[in-house]
Amino acid sequence: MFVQLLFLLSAVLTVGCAVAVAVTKNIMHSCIFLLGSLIGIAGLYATLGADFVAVTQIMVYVGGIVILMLFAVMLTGGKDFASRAQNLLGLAPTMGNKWTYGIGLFVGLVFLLTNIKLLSSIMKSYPEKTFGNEFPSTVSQIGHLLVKDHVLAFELSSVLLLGALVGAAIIARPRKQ
Amino acid sequence: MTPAQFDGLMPIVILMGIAVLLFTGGHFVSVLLAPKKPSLLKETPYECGEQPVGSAWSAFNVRFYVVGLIFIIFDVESVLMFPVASIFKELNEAGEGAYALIIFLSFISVLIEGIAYCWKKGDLDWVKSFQVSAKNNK
Amino acid sequence: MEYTVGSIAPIFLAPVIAFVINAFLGRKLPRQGDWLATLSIFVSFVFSAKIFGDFIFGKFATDYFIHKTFTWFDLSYGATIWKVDMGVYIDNMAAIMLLMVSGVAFLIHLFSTWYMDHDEKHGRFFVFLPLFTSAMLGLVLSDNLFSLFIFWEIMGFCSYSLIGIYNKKEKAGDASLKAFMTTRVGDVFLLLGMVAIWMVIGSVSYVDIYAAIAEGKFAGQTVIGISLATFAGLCIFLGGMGKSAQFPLHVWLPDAMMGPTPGSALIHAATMVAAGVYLALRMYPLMVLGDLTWFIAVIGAITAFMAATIALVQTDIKAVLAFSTISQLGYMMIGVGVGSYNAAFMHLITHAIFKACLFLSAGSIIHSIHEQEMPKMGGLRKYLPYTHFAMMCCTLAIAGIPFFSGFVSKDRILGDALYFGFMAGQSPLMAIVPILGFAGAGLTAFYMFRMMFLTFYGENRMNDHHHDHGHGHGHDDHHGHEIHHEHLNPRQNVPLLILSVFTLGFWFAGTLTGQSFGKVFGAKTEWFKILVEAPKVEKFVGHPRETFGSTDSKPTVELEHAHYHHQTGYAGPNPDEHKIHTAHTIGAILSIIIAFSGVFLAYLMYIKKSVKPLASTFSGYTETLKNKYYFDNLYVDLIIKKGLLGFNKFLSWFDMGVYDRFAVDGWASVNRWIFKAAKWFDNVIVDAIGVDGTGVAVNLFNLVLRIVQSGKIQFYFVMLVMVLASYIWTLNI
Amino acid sequence: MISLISYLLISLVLFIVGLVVMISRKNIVAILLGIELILNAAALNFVAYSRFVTNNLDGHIFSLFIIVVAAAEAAVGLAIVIRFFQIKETIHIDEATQLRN
Amino acid sequence: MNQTLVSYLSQYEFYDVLLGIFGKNEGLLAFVVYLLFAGAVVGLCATIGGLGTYAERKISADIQQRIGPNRVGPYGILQFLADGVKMITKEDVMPNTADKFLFYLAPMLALVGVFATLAVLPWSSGFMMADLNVGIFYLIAISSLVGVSVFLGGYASNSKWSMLGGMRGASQIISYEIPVTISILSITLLAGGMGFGTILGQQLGTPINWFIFHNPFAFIAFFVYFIGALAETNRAPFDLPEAESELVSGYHTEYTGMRFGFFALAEYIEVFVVCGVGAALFLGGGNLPFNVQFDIIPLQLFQVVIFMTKALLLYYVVIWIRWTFPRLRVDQLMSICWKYLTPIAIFNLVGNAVWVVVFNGKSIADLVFGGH
Repeated sequence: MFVQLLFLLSAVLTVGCAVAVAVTKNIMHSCIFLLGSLIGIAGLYATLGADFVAVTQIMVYVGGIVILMLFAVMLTGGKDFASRAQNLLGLAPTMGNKWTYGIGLFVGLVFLLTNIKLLSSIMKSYPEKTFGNEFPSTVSQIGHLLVKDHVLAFELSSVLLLGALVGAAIIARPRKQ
Repeated sequence: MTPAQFDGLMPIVILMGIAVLLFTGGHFVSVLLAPKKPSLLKETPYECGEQPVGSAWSAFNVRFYVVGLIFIIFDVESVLMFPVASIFKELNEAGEGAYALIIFLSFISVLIEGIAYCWKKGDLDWVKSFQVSAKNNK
Repeated sequence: MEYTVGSIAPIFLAPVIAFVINAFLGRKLPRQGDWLATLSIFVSFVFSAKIFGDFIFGKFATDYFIHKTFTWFDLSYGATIWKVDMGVYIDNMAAIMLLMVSGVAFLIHLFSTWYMDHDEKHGRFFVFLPLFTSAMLGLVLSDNLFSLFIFWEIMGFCSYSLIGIYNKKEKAGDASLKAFMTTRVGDVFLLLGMVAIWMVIGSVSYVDIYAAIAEGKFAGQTVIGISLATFAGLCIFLGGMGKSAQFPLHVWLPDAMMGPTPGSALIHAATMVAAGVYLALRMYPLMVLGDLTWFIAVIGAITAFMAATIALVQTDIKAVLAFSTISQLGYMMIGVGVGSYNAAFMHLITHAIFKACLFLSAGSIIHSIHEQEMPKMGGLRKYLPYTHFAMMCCTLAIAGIPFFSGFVSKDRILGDALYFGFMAGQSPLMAIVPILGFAGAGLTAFYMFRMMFLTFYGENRMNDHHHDHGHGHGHDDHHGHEIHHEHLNPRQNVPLLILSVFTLGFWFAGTLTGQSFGKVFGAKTEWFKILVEAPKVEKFVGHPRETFGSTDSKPTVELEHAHYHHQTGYAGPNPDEHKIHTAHTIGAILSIIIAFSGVFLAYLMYIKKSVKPLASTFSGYTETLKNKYYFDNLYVDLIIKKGLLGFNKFLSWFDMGVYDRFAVDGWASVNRWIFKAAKWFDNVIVDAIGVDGTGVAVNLFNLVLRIVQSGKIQFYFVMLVMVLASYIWTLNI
Repeated sequence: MISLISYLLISLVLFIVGLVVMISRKNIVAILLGIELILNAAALNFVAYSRFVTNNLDGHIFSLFIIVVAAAEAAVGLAIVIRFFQIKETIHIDEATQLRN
Repeated sequence: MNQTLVSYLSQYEFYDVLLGIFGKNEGLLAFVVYLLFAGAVVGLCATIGGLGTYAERKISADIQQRIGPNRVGPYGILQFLADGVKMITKEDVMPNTADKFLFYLAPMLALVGVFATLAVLPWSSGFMMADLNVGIFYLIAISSLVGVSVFLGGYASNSKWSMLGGMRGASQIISYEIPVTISILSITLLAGGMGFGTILGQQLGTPINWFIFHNPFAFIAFFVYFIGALAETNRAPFDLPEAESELVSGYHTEYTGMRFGFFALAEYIEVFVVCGVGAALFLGGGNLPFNVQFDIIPLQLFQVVIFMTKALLLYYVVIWIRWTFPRLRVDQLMSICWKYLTPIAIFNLVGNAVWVVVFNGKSIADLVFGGH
């Protein structure tokens, strides 16, 4: 019962905040709605029994990516913010207009139809399974998978992150003239 | 987890709900009780009595971003280390301690490499990069 | 035989290790780690030689293969199989290829240690060369299209890096970009073809594809209205066209000569460009099923001939070799197309050897005299005797002189082409395949000997020109007259001499002449014919998989003689046996005559000087050739929105191209008349009528391009989703 | 009540919203937000499949690595945005049409 | 999920009685139990937070040889209630240029983030609301909401002081999260799990079994954790985001009334939570110092008392530090985090990993006294 409730709550939070991301005019608000959506997804992970992934989601996205995005908005805000601040009700110049939204919705619709087609064909070949009754702790299993089956990906991800760190630091570093 | 075991997640939701309720409730009470006498001076951001010039929402120093950047990389690396650390003891007891140690240390060594790089390049020096960027802004 | 992965893996891993060490520590090693790279390739060579020995000298049956797989990822659900296996697949063809690649690569590495000495890019060169070699070996070892594609892209990257290795030169950067982008066109198609196959049979493993063909899984499957086999085969062949520099996508290869010569020898002559042919050979059953062989043959023929004509007028020694490479790759494609499976593969091998040797010789010359323009050479024979010897052997081979390897392989291809064009009941239009093929063969003999004569014979012209260099290697302070007599240098000449030994035909044919008499090796005399044959797809149905770590212990069976057959490559009596025999006999005689007449003409022009070089006679046409049929201009102009001019030139080429096979045979008067007619046609018809119409067309095309190439990333998103959606809807997944 | 299809539908909605954001917004940071939504939709699918179909944890690993890659992507992407802003003084996506200069 | 409050209580008979009252509806009963317990915990924490403000003033007064609040109630102990009433009845002022939505949202996020951490706080071996498998990891993760709220508080005010404070606060919080996380990683490695139950189960008995005394690296890790936690909660000497002498009051300069109160409440509760976590991870939490074979509710309450004592002692140290050490400069702040704490934390982690492998997971005490 609680699972269903949690699922509903998370689903509403996820989808509602995602839609808000799309329609909000203020980029800062968009970021915050993204935060809500990501927390909702963490809730969905929790309903799937994926506790570690759920917490990772919160840890990386809420603690990291969203803050990074907020920083980036602040660092790039100047001009666009100034114009937005003077015209609180009007559309911010960079947030799109009815044409771009029209194109976006059209493409979204195309994708939706395509996906419904795909989903219907996939669903035909899947027998619906019910919830398994036992779902043991994921952490130790994930740990074993990381050091056994996926050890290469595990090690390489550290290299990837190092590369991202070095690359982004080089790009973002204040330059000497 | 059986469906019933998901109930263990209940306190998290309840506590979050309490937080939201407490906030809105407290806010409501304050709306009821608190006086409401707005004036222009009150609604002006406090800048030590001076008239604020322009908005505070302007471009900031890139320094903050670099800190955030280093943070997120370390954050993600520590996230990946958590499950391995959790089973480290277990692996050691199963006789695979050396293997686990090698895996773990090689992962950490890349982390150390990252911090060494940033250290060497001065990304960890707040003042130095302020000076550099001050020159940059001229 | 008991094979484990352990005896195969070093072939691929040794160069990878060398690459990693050189990439990170190369600067600290003595000689920047070139010895390490060379050593690693030698390790590969030793292991390859073991496999080659086991496969070739009778331990295994003709159709024996080692196949070990592990599942990389598996998205199967229900009865639908969607997975990618990775693994190793070695059959006779792969074994031969492995030995060739590792052997040639080893010799080229050895040569490079001499050639790149004291070069500023020495270290970087020896980072990419082992990486490239490992990728090529990996490509040969791989058992599926997916890993093939990975290695394919790594090779593309190495090629890009090596072409642009002198990154201070702007031309080098442009050339590397051009090579990367042009091959990318093909790669996209390759990926598309791969996905199409994967969608249908759920695997991209060779054996699964063969089995699916045998089981008829491709029957009735269509993509956008054409049969799936045709679609996938075409896409995969287009990928091969990009890599193997076939006709519309050949433009990158000549520019690729900006890189160091040994790099060109390995990548752009011996191995990487042959990967396209190798792919076509691997996918041969699919090509047959998709009825694409005629297309391959025609593309090959056009390439072979067109490149040969362009090579006629090039003055840069590396450019001549580059175009001759394109031309020879065209022959291989003809071979694939006309069903001459093992001859195509044999030509791949022989060409790799003699063209590597030619490039190395050219490198030897360039490094000795710091000059690569042939008009400024001449008379080098007495300075560079060993190089001359090696280069002469190779030239004889490529020209198709009997007893040399090129004759053996090319003659078979041409014989089959003759059969294909005139006797196999194909459309009469297919006659252009043998016609262009033979014409190209004559041209090959002519331009190769032109190169030899201009370079090594006649008087030394170097002192005449020493003012205007511009093609030097960066260090052009000592110039021209300072060449010393060549001494036998183990790193400079020995690779050349070793390679030149293998330009003899009997290594490959087993007979001295390449025909059925004069056998050298006894019963196994025609080992190439026996061992290399088109995959028999039926064999692969229900073939059990072996795990990656398992020991391979299939029973070894005695060698049996395979029959040499057309189109299908399956064993069994061929009703057309005698026709083929006739075609081969005619082909042999014709090609001998044509080759010798080409050589003779070159001799007349450049040694005796009794015939004036045709360049002066057909100045307009020569101009076209010198501009390589304006292909570069065409592409450049189309892209940078000046398409009209390029399109016009393209049309003019189109008109003239029909006739120019007469250009060399001395049919001067006829040709001149036709040429004039063509010119008239070009001027009057095209300019007056064609310009308006084509102008509009080109403008329209430009308009589309301008929209598509806007650089607006959101438009790309839209396109991406639309293409994805259309793919899903048309494939009706 | 909760089955695979419900998760798939949520992830579909997320994906489409992300797509719409990516296409209709002109602010580069907003486009990155859209990309995050899309990545999350994919990761959610992985976990849902691993719960309902494959019954092992490979899907979890996949989504972990998706999160890792998303972090790296956000870091580098935002760094590029910041550098772009320093050069062009705007983060309007249509200004970013050239690879050079 | 090892154990929850409900699963713990269900071993007692009175739970079955309760279940009967609720018509065998386990979910509903669990909800009620959790709700009651959560309410109690929140009330307790709010009291602790309120008393924290009082204690802070009183202790600072002690240190500065003043008297401190002494008017409201005995020894002024009801001062916090008076403060609370003041906050509720104070006029709620918002700058007219502020971002209203975020201005409302920021304190709420702080409150949500801090309250959610209470769900896994181990009051005793039985009285934890949820002993999640990912307990401590979850705690770190969800408390990062506070960082967002600090940033948003600063941003939404649209005042320069607030903005600077918010930026500083957010970057300080995220920076110090790294050494804290890595120190906690060390403990995870020693305990072989992230759940508080697992971690506490390893520290049973006498203080010699606490993780702080497990090995030298863990000992250092405790101090790294504690310093990092101070900075993460914006406590002095790391209180740069609200440095009065520089930034007026930092990110909550523009906040008044109830919303300021919530910020303050969240901050004080968070300090208590990090102290509690420190006590649980390193100092044996609520474990009894002796072995008992039976388990009754009063014993659990005794555990709660032990836990509270440890946590409040740490709390006292936090306040003590505040009034003893001068504030750091921004550059010192960053270099302490990245150049000292993080390398030391990584060193500790490596040391702990090597220790586990070399000594087969035994602590110093085990090695000396031959335990386990």
